[in-house]
Amino acid sequence: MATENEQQSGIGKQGDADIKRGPLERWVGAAIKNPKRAYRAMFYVATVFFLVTTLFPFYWLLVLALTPNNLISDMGLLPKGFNPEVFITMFERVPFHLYMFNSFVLGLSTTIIVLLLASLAGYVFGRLRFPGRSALMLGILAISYFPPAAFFLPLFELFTGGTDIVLGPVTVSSPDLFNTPAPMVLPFSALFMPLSIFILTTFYGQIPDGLEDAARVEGTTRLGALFRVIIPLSAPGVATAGVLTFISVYNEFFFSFLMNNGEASSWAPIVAGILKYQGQFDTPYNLMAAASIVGVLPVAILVIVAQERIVSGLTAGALKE
Amino acid sequence: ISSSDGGDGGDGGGGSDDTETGTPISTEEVTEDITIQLAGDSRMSDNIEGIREILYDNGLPENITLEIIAGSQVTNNRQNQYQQWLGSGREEPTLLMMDSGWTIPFIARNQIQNLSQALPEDMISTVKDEYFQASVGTATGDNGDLYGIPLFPDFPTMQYRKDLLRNAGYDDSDFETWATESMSWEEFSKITKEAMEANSDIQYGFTFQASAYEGLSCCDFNEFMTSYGGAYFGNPEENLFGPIGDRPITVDEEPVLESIRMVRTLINGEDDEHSLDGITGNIAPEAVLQWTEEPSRKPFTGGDAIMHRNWPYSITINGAEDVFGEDLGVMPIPYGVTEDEAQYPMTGGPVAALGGWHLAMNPNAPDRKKQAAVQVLRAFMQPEAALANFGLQGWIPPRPELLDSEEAQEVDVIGRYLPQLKVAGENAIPRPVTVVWPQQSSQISTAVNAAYAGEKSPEQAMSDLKSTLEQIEQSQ
Amino acid sequence: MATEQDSGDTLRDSSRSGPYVSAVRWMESLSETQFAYFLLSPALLILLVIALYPLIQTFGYSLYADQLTGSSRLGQFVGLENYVALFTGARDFALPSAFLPGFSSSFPFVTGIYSSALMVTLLFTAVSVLFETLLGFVQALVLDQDFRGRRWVRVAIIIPWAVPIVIQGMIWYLMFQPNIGFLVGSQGDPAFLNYLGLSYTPLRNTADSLFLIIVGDVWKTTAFMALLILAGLQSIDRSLYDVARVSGASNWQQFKMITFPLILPTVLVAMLFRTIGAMRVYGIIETMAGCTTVPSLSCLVVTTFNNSMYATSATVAFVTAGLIGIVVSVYIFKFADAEGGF
Amino acid sequence: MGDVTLEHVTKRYEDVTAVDDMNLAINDGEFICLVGPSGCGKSTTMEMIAGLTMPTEGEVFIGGREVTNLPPKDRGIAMVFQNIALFPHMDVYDNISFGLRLRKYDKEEIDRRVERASDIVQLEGMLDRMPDEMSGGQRQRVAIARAIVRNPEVFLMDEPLANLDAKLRVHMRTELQRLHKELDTTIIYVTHDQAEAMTMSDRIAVIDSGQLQQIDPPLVCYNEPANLFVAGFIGSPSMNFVDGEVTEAGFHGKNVEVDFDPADVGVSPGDDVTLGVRPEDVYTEDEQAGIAHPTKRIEATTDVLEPMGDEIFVYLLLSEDATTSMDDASEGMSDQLLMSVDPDSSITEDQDVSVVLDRAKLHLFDTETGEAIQHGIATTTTTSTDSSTPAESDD
Amino acid sequence: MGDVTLEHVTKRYEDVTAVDDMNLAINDGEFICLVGPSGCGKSTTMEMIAGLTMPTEGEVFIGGREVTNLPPKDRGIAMVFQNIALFPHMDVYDNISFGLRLRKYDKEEIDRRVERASDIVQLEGMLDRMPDEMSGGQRQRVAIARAIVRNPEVFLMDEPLANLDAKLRVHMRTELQRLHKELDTTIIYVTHDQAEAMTMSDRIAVIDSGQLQQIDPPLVCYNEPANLFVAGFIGSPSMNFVDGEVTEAGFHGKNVEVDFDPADVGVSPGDDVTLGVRPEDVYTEDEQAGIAHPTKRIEATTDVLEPMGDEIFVYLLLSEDATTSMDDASEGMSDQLLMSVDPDSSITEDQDVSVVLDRAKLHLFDTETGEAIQHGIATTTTTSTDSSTPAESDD
Ligand SMILES: Nc1ncnc2c1ncn2[C@@H]1O[C@H](COP(=O)(O)OP(=O)(O)OP(=O)(O)O)[C@@H](O)[C@H]1O
Ligand SMILES: Nc1ncnc2c1ncn2[C@@H]1O[C@H](COP(=O)(O)OP(=O)(O)OP(=O)(O)O)[C@@H](O)[C@H]1O
Ligand SMILES: [Mg+2]
Ligand SMILES: [Mg+2]
Repeated sequence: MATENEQQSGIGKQGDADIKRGPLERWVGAAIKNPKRAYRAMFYVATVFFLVTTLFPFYWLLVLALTPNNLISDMGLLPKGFNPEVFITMFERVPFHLYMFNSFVLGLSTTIIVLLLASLAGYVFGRLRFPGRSALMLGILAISYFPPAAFFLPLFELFTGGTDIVLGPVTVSSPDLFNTPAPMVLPFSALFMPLSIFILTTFYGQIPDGLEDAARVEGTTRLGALFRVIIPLSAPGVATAGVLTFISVYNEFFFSFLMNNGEASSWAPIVAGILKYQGQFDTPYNLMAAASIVGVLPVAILVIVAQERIVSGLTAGALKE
Repeated sequence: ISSSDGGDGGDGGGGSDDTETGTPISTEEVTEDITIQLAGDSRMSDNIEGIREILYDNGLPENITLEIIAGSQVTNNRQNQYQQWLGSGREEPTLLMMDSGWTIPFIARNQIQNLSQALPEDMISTVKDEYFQASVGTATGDNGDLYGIPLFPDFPTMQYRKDLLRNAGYDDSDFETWATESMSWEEFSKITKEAMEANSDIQYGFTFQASAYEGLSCCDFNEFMTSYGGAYFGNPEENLFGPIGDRPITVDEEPVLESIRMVRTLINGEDDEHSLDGITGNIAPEAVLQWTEEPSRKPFTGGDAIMHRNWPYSITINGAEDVFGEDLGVMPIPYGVTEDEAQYPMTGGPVAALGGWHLAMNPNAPDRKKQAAVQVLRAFMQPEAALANFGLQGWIPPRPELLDSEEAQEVDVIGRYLPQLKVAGENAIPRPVTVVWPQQSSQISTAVNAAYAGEKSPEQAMSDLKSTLEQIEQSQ
Repeated sequence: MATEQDSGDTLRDSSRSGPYVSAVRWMESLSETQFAYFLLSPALLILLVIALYPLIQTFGYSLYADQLTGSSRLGQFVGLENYVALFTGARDFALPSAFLPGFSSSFPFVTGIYSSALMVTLLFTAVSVLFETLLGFVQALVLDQDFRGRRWVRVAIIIPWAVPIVIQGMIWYLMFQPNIGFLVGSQGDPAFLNYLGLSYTPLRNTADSLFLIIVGDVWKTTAFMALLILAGLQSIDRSLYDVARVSGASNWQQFKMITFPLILPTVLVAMLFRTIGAMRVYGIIETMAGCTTVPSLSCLVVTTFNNSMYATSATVAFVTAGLIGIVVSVYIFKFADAEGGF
Repeated sequence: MGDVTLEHVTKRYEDVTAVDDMNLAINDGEFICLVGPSGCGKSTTMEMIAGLTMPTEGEVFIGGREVTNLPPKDRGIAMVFQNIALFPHMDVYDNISFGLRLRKYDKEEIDRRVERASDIVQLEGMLDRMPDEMSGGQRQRVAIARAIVRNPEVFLMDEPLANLDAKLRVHMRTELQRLHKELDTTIIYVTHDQAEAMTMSDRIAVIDSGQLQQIDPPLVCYNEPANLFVAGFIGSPSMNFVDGEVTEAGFHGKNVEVDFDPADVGVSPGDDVTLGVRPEDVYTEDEQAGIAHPTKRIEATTDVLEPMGDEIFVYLLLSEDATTSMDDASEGMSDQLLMSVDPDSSITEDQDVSVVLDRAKLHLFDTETGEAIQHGIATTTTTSTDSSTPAESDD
Repeated sequence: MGDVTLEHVTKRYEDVTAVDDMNLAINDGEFICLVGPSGCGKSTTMEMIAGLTMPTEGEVFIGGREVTNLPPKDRGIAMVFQNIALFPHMDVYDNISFGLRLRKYDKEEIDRRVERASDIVQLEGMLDRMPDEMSGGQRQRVAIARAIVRNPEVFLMDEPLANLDAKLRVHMRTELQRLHKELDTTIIYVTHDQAEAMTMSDRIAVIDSGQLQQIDPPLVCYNEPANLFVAGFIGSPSMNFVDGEVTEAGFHGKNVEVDFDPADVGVSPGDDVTLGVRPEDVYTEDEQAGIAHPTKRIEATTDVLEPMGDEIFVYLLLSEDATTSMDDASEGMSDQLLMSVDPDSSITEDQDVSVVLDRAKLHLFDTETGEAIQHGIATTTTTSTDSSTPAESDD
């Protein structure tokens, strides 16, 4: 075909239409012309920039933690004084490890529930076509339009035994779950689920049909294919949904503040623990800062673990198509 | 309990189905072992052993164990928490530590026990007769009944650096005078200015709190205003706690405006468009406009300020040996006009905004627990217990007479400043707490902060505020 | 191969019985629609009880008057009066005060304070979502590279998202607190940012506060974007890049023609939820500058809720949700395009 | 058992009819090849048998049971997918053993079978590779192993050997045939390789545009194609077609004439017919000796020569004005003829040659309908002696 | 220009050496087929030429320029990928026009070219389909169109026709050849189809285990394979091999003897050699007439017959105790011989036959090294008359 001369083709003649490019393209284009080095340099600049901007507030937090509370004023970039005992004091003042444990359990159980239910829903929305799909998705999305306060009162009634449930002839009042994990985990599950459903819908929808077909021919049910093939292949999406959910729960403070009495033994979460340091007027910023640093560690660990999944682009080599 | 079934479309109406909060409680001793939960704060829970000891020493039967739930110290969070607990009729906790600044809305909702009817007469009369009156007022309902036992009051004072003032030529005799005889704002500002000039390395003259928050409307502004003879709702003796919608709104009166001009002068200097004559300017930093207690205290504790208005907790901090020790001076808040010159009773003079906490009882608690709770309350009320708590936790004893006691003077640091506190306590002005106060408070603090910052003229700000407050009053 | 008879793998297989097997068989026999609804049922059930039921109740609340005294939370039935009051400005006194009074009349259906809250919220949303998306995109692209130590860089970039809002508020609050943080000075001793126009009391100044709040939110929430976009990037079949490269695509062209379209659905989901989240912003405002300085829509909901004005709170919540719905519909149309049938 | 029947099966996508009223009866234990041009609906047919695609109309039976709505796992099938579809997150061992693990076979049994299967596909020692670390052919072999490791009633194989080299393909062919014999399963097999279809299958099903054209044993399809389509499709290179007309004397095309009595073959003068002859049935004069019933000589010029090693394809131009267009040679163009000659032949390009056709191997089709009319046109003077009996198989 | 040179190119993955010290010089405008068993490194070689994989060692030159570290886009290549790899989010038109749009061709030019290319691959009317709405073969054709729509210096095509039916494949073959001629580009082409390799390429490069075995014109590879591997690999079915020993009299295998003077062919008595003969060079006695220099008769029994339509493959058992194992026939087993006969042949299964081999078509290999020793063993009495000149091509 096409015997005519193709001027632009061939080695080194790629200088096509530089004129029409926008600044960003030109910038990228320039970086490409000066091979790899410009590109690498750009990359390192970006990396360092992000590292500095994201980590600086943590450094500030560390500065605050190490400075004795009385000296926290007119702060510079270095701690005034050096008071590492604060990391011990913080556990003496408040059983912070218990609060961390509570948050961890709440986060984990919510994440499991959400991932499970949202996986089923994501599979349905991402891979099946059925009447009512769009309406349901919009409905689920709409739930997240509401501020948490809009859910609170009825749920509080429901979870503290204040709602009458009519079961045919008998009417029972709802169980009193105050100070248990349930009145937190359930609302979290419901309120954070829409995000996960949407994430998983997108990811599950992108897995080629061929792989699900192969699994089904090999003898799985549709659900089996979901769990054995689609979910593992969507690992980045699933891990991301999980991390996002977990972190949201870990830090949630509306329901988790009001659905228990704030004691570590009543499943109060980490934020309640941090606020415990605060006195009526005095605020030991150093303790709070130390607690925050400690409190963030489990999430850091979780991210380290989960990222192995997040960065496992796995579809290579699957299909010839 | 059916306190909130409006959503079912039913009996949302006028509050006729109020919970019975007034049944008398048996004062017999409970015989079995019983644990009473008290919703307190983390400071209390840190000191729980000591508190128990105090209570047992003061007649609490050993079979009653007190347990503390350490609620959040972010006070309006705690209020919200209590609203949910009491609003949904939970039985626990039995006793609740309530801010004097928001006990009244709970009374209005019939959510706490009417102690006048439930407690023995002797306890009630002790409170009514012997406690700081301002405190008692904030625990009293429309009907004059008592709903909470003041646990401790809180009064701000003016702290200062004796060492710095000495540099400006003042001496111990002056300090002694100031301790009980308040000075005027004119004098205060002049002295501060002098001290600033005498100590040029000191950054700030006077630090206080003027961020747009509850602390401004309840306290700082309230103090400034009242010290100039102004009031929110006319005569405080009559109108402080109501009747809502049926009282004058007087925030646009001249004394109030003067107090604002005074603050603007302190911050911006005498050539501010709305300065107040006689006040020496430029002694407070603009930063006060975004300071609450702690940020304002930091520079003072850090040695960067001469004068500082704050609550007693900071006296303990600043008077510590490793901070200023004996160099910390304390005096009552300065006045704008004297009591005699003031238009309304309770205004003028060295007023101090009233803070502090009450103990209230959960009406839904089972009778046994209520009985035991009465014992706890009784133990807390003992003068010995109050003094012991003063030592243990820094709770200022709720009865003025106790501030004269020897035991009180022995308390570390703050024991040195009891006369000043007593003056403050006797001149305390409560905030006008009603059910609409939370709404009014945020409008007040915004308006005042804007006026202080010079975004609006004092007249404009206050007349706008007046109409907003009017609407809020009328909405009920 | 394998001549031995194995019964596990034949048609007879389906004649085995047992509750599990028959449950599986029942499930597989459902039509696609039935199967879809069957799988959705647990999620829908929990959403029904934990989300829909309270919303219906709360909507009920919004039809009553506020009641501040007496043990009942609500006053008498007033129908839609609360909504009318809200839109006509008749409820302004009950809400945190206005931001920029000049905007009062710029929205056709909302007046007064509500319009200023709407303004604040929209401004916050537009700016923060824009920056979070852009920065998140770049961060994701950086993290998508293979380089030594990237797992640590990744943690570093994601970790702001893990900071509780209370703490984030504290961090920024202290940084911008005169005499504590170093980012704001005083007249006598201006700090770097003051030269750039930051006031000496930025957290009481609505414009400065909004700016700082946006910066804070971008700092924290960019990670959310980055994480999702990174996941999207990771799911792209790498062989497509080989094809593109051989076809002569420059890096920019690969991005434009392969990467971008393929992660567009993910980006849209991320932006969608970020927009919703931003429209509901509350915590960071409350902890940094306070709702009185920067009243957002959610601020109004929470403030009125905390003031026991449950009916007003419910009303504001529903109006807010409605407004979010309107804003978000933009995405829904986009999403429908990108996904091929939403 | 493993017999598979499609009854009036149709599959329509929005505007495309992929499979059109297909009726197909495959016996238990049979080895059937589906062949047909790209896009004719072979894969779709397989998917419907597997239960992966629901027919728009019609019913599918396996082992006598209606399975139209049965899920794939209950159909007793194993499938090699055209697009291979390995599970990218599993190594080779896990990919192959997937179906066995699902069925909870014990470890040793799985090991044994996987080893056996990987032996057959010559992937020993690669069991712990991930799919993206393998070559295309290796992946395809994993896919085959994954299917043959199980013992289903029916094997569906969609171009399973497409990416394998000739030698391996021959090896796999024998292995599959052995497997077929040993397990006695039904195998439905899609291939584009004529050799595969010819050697392996019991019957070949030729599909065009979603419609079944012919289903018959390989040699029947080759020697007695039911219509023009099958004739042109089976055999590589393709059959030569010459359009023409029936005259009283027999066939009259532009450059080719064949004498016969129209009555003998059931046509009448004036009918438009197409004559078909395979390249190997075109002979040069020198070779003429080998055939019993040659046609008249046809004068031609050689055009392009394609030496294949074991034979040479010679493109003949029949008339002066013919153009070189190898491509259209098989489309009933009367100007060209493809001939296969021995590699030793001394034939060169642009050489004038006379060729004859083997009458016994001529095919006559109705030009309009494409239906076959006659296979093998014996001379009127000679009795039919060809090895294949002429037959009207217009299935 | 488009000449491609690999110098000592090696590619190692962790424990696998995919390409091993490859030296390859491809001239500008040449059409080279890479052939070799599955996994021998063909795709890897292509990827290194394309710049998608970096060689572990060695250098790549295109047009005389070192391009080892040049990105693919600057190499002036177009490629058809073995795994097809269509862009799933683009319709056919967008997929095909991808490279043109990158270069900002104007709309009409793009339209024209896309139409042209889609015509060639016979996808007219499908331009607005999405990849997942197409059959395997259609997708592959899109991939081809995507490459040929551009005019690069070098085309790399990795099994581009694997999923196409025979007829379409023939068509594509001609089209690609035409393209090659018209554009005068270099084409490097991987295929498993012998016919493709034979007909299309200027030279065939035979690769085994990452090492280049022979690169020569197709007929040279066919007739004068450099070694046992090439001999066995090229040609389908494969060449017959008979292991044996050189005696004074010539070749002595278990069932086969060939007389020659060892000195003539450069071997000495006692050497282990392997005799190779292609199936088409095995003749029955009846056919013996056709060849000039037959060997001695070999007695055999026919075993399996594989009719292919245009020929029949006959598996011969040479000794009594031989077992039927078609599979191993080509691996130097002296007990079997594969023969191809005319489809008209009357040969049947289990029939005793005598066969002869064409001496001119015999190949002699060193059993140990596999290197070819001699192609065509003329009798000592006769002067060499074979069409192919014996040559030692041990490249
Ligand atoms: N990423 C990898 N890691 C390890 N080994 C690899 C990788 N990619 C390819 N190989 C190995 O390199 C060898 C050559 O692979 P290549 O794809 O070049 O083979 P090929 O000749 O194209 O085979 P086929 O005809 O099967 O496509 C194979 O043995 C393969 O297993
Ligand atoms: N999802 C779909 N939407 C629309 N048309 C489709 C879809 N899937 C397949 N087709 C069309 O259906 C026809 C049959 O496809 P099928 O895959 O069965 O062909 P095939 O015979 O397997 O071809 P090949 O030999 O190329 O693999 C093709 O024309 C194809 O374009
Ligand atoms: Mg197919
Ligand atoms: Mg390959």
